[in-house]
Amino acid sequence: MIMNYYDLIFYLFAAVTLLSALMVVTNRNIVHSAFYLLFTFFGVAGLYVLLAADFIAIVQLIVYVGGILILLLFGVMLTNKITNVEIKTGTINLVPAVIGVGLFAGALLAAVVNAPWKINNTEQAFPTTKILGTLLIQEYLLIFELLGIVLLIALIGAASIARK
Amino acid sequence: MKEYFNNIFTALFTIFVGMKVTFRHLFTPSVTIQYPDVKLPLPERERNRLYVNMDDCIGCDQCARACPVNCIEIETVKAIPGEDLGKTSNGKKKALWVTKFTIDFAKCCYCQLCVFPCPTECIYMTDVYEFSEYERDKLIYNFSTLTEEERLEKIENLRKFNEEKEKLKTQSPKNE
Amino acid sequence: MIYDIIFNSTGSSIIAGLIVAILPLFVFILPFALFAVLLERKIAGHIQDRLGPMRVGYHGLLQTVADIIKLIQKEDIIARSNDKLFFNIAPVLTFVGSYAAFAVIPFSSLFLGAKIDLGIFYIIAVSGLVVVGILMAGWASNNKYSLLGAMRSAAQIVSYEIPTILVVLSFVMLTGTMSLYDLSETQTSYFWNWFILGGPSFSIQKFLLIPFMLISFIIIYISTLAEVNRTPFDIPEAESELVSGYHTEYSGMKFAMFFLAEYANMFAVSAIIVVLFFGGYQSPFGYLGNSLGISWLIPIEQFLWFIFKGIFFVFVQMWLRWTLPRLRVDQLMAASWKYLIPISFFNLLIIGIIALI
Amino acid sequence: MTVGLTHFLVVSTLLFSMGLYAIITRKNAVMVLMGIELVLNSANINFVAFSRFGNFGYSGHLVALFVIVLAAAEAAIALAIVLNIYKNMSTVNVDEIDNLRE
Amino acid sequence: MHESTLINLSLFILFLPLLGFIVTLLLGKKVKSVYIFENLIIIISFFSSVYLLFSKLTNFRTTKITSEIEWFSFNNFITGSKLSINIGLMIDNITAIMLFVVALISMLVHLYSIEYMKGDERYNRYFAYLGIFTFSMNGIVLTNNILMMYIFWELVGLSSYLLIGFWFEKKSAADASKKAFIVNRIGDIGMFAGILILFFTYQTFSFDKIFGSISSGQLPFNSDFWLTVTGILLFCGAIGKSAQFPLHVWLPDAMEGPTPVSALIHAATMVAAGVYLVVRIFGLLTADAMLFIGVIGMISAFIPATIALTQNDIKKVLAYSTISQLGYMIMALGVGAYQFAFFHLVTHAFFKAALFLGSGSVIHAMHHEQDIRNMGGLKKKMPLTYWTFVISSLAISGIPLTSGFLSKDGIIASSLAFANLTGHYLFPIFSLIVALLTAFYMFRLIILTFHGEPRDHHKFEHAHESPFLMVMPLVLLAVLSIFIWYTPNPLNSEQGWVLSKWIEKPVIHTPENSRFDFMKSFHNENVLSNKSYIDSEVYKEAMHSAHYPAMGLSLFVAVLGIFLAFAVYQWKKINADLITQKLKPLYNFSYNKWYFDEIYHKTFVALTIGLSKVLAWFDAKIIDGIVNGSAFITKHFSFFIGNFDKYVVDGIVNFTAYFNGFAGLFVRRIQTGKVQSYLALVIFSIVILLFIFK
Repeated sequence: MIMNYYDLIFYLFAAVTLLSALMVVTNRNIVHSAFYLLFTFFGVAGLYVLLAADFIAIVQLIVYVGGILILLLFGVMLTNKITNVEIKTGTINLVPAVIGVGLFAGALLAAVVNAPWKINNTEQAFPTTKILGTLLIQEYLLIFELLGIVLLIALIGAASIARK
Repeated sequence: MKEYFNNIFTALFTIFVGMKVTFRHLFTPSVTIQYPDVKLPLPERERNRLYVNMDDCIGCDQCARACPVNCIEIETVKAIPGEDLGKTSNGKKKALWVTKFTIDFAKCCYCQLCVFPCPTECIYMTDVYEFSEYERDKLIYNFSTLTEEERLEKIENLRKFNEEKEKLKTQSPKNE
Repeated sequence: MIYDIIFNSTGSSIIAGLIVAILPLFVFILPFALFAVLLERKIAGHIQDRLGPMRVGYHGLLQTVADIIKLIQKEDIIARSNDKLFFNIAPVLTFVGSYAAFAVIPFSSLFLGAKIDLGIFYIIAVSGLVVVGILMAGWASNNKYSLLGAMRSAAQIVSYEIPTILVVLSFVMLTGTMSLYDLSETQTSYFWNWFILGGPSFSIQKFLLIPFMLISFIIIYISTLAEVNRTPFDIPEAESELVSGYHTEYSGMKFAMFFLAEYANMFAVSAIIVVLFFGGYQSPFGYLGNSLGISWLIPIEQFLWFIFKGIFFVFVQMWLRWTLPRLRVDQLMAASWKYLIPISFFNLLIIGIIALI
Repeated sequence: MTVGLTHFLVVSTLLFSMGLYAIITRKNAVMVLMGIELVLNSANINFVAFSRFGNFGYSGHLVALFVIVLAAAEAAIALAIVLNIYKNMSTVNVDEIDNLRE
Repeated sequence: MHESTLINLSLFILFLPLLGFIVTLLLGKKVKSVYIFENLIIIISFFSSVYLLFSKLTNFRTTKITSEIEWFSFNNFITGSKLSINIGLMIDNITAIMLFVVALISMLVHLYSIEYMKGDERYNRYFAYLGIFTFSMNGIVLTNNILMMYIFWELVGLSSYLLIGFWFEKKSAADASKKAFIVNRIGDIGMFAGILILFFTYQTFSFDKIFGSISSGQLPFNSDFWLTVTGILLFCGAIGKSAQFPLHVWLPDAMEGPTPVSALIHAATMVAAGVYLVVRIFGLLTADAMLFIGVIGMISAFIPATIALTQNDIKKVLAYSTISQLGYMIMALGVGAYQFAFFHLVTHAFFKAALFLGSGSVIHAMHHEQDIRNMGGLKKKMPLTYWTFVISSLAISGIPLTSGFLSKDGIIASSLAFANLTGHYLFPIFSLIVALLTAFYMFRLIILTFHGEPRDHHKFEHAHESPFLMVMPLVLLAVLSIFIWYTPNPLNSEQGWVLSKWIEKPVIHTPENSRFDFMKSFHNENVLSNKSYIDSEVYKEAMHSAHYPAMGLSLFVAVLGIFLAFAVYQWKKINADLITQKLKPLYNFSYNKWYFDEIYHKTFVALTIGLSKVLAWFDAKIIDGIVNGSAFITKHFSFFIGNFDKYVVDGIVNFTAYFNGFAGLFVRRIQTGKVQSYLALVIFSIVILLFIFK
């Protein structure tokens, strides 16, 4: 067999991710972009699963799909006068962006492909939840607590900014 | 604070009360009747489709006259002497051929006014109420027992009899 | 595990995987939806002192089959100004969201799609797809009422997810596992091991837990009820205000998909509640198979018990539907943010403390 | 050639570039936000990939987790700001909001 | 039951009162009934601590449970080493018992206060303060390191400040709270210095690690002397907190606080903290330090006992008796009777709490009359208060069948044994004198308060037995003052479970040559065993031979004291006034508390004021003169600089500005105010940089 299932699934997810991301950035309709973002997030979650990061994958789904995407959609729907399905948005800086980002992507790709990565291809323990939880309240405790505070502040801040 | 917990308590309590009520109704026998299979017994004086018992009808036309919407149409032909039409059930002698007796149920308003004048009580309400039709013409019910040929024959008979009678009349003054 | 059985018999991982993926749909969701729709109509009828459908089949048993056939035959209407692509994707997405949840629901110790470690977390994650699907449907319909319904629905689901997650979190703290299979296995054999009665350990902890478990149960039942948009939380599809909300414009098979998704969701949340509080597929009184010595009977019994418990909670959902009037939007939000969330926070705190003892 | 680290990195690089493209070119502020989300996602893929193929243990997972959490906070605040901007200027097009110029 | 469960439970007990404090303080003004929450919390914490004590003494009697986490750490980049500051909890039997005592007394005081403080305008805040007091005391008890102990130590100081000055409208209360706070700080400076020496030497705060290092021969500055100094410095904290001899002046004044607070401070929390500290650091005390501690304890036991003889305020008498009893404990620690000291701490906690709450009950009944000269005859009106008061007084006087006898007799016996072993005979003599005085003034108090005829009839008419919530703690505490809870044999406490099983035996870690002889010999026999010197033959023998004489003598002096008290005040056989007249100087000396406050005022305070006057003069004349002179020079110098600035520097600056402005005409085109354009520029720059530095 030339290609095993792992590779096949990887290419599938990569294609979903990249194609929908392309749709996100090129589509002129914002709502379409937002909906395409769903597939991007989904594809990325799939990639996480392929990288044996089940917990991160599910957190990605919960936070991005269940939270951020909805927020974005609400944002779109609240900041436009919805009279029609077509909500167009213009573009600026098209030419410099294409050139600049193209060059940048090329340089990065060259760097990524040619870099001599030291690969350690040992299998990791798969259910990662317990390990992550232990790490989170031992080595990363301070960061964990700080994040809690950051979230709280963000909550209060967002509420107060939006109410103003 | 007190109000807060009161709210919680009231909410839960009332929900459970409501659920109790609906749960009781789940087991009360339902009021629905399975109509075509089960029918409600009709009241004694219900007014539904009319029926005419032609054996008793003497063709007096009183019902047609009583009808407020003119849905009854009656045509009678006099019987010529010698023809025995028989008697009605209450002993009256019939003297007319009822050549046509139609009731248009599309018009009928089920007021029962036609029933009372009938001297022989031959027209009355039945308990039949399911007689819907796809065409309106089919709602015109014909109760006459005579076929079309017989009807024509009776009319012809009468005409002939009348002619003969006329003839006799015109002849007899000459005789006097 | 069902996957192993099929894999052993067919030898192909693809076929086994496909079968396992499709099995719940045909073995369970479709029949369940058929049954549940009928059940709903029957319950509605009986609660209102009527009979419900009686004509098609014995006591109307085939009524929903007839309905489905009608829906399949119907014309698939797409209005001119609909957003066609998303209009078509939305019902699928909604259905996928509720269908994917069935991958981890343990119907019995044998019939379980995937024994993943994060079962309940996964269900919460994929149910996010339903929200997006609903929003998509509401948007693509290009209809004021639909959009309004969709946005209400999204706001409602997002805010009621929080108490659900908090209650689930208290379980994670208590048991240290998120796997639905493990949770079911923990509450084994008899009903006093169920978490609604304090869990399997027999200690002071068990008795301390009971009132808080009861509170958890009420909270999660209310919030899941809201998450599946059932009365009294059905403002997204309020017939009398929004003409059925986000699926107003849908007809035919797509409408059927929304319908199917709704009923699948109802069972999914009931299944979560059953697994968390009522022992999952475990029988409350021990197994017939054990006493008879027939080992293959046990999974079947477990399956039946699970279905029975699940359908019981679906029944309660229906019962509530015909008991309670619909909430207003502000009442809905107040119920979540002012009542359920603080209470569930305290509950979480107390259960955590109890778990420490 | 089986799928390895490089594949994931290529995917994330492309995703990153697309996100950057969206940030630069789109007028609508919400679209800019979407671009930022894409960039964050690509960074997360990198973290997890390095965690899987490198010698970092599970730190990559955790960093990804933190990034996701921060992304949530960021999205909430940014959308609040966008809403506020919309309220004040009745537009969310980034190129029209250049009060800072003066 | 697992060890981590105990740790979790102790954390729960520790932080529960803090929760109560926060909630009660935040909601106190709005929700009138929030004090119920605070009481509930204390009751829960009491039951938790009972559970903890029970499981510790049954399941983990011989293990010491420690749990430690890294609080924060410093990386030293130069040497590459890492310094971590750890905090943690330690639960041994002493901790568990102490926790139980604190929780019990705290709970009873809470319940008692519900009635006692009824109608106070800051009712809820009072309970909040009680909560944080309990929290900080729990922290002291539970900690395993001296840093955390110091933190909670200061918290105890703070909360005592808040509670003593609770009625801050009264100037005397505000002054008393300030005095308590400042006097405590003086002791704390010593303690802090001791902590710094320890940390400098061992780079750790943990008791266990410090003891381990000392055992392995590592000493501060490599000398026994500094170890002694460290011990004495740490003991300074105890001097302040436990109101020992030079710093005891705050405690009588602290009676300005509400009476239940006095009970809490005196019985279980604040003053006990000092003794508890010495118990904790007992392992590092050298012979010299112990001698110092013993002498301080002896003096502190004696002086207040003499003062208490003449005081007329019911609470002040009890306050001085507290200092005296604490002096006993400290002295017991000084003579190496570690177990008796702790035992006395526990028993004293119960009967002293009973005494204070009883006096509170009397004060409550008499409508806040505190002068015993205006009382009398209350026996009939308040029988329960009276009998509990009598039982507690018998306990504090050391009459057999009470808990006080067990612990006090042990202390006298061990001081006698110590004297036999080392020749310091002042300790037993003074302890006997103090025992005599104690019995005398306690029964003087009882007779004047409860017996005889009422002296203030108006208040007597209105007096009544206190309500249930106030009497219940009294009865409970009086019951706990009976011997049966501690030992089956009312005459020999050493056979009881408390001493033989529960309280851990002391282990001395100091080097051989800096110990007393009787501690030395035993350790040489069993270097590796963890046995204590009190198991050594020498010490056992000395204790045995000291036991019966000590018992007889102490019983004799106690009975004598009581008899004298009855003789003077009840039967009037000896005329008190006559003696007063004859010993006028001595009486005045005692009545005015040995003039300590006056001495301090004349010496330290006057010295400080004088010094500050000198400094003020120095500041006004010399420093200001220098400042003015330099200002004159600066002024003239600055004129010169100003001109230089105006022409040379400004010229350069103006030129630069002109040049920049000119250049800016070109560059300003790039600044569009559009973020995205900037970003595009950034990308371009990065790409260029990438190609340059590839």
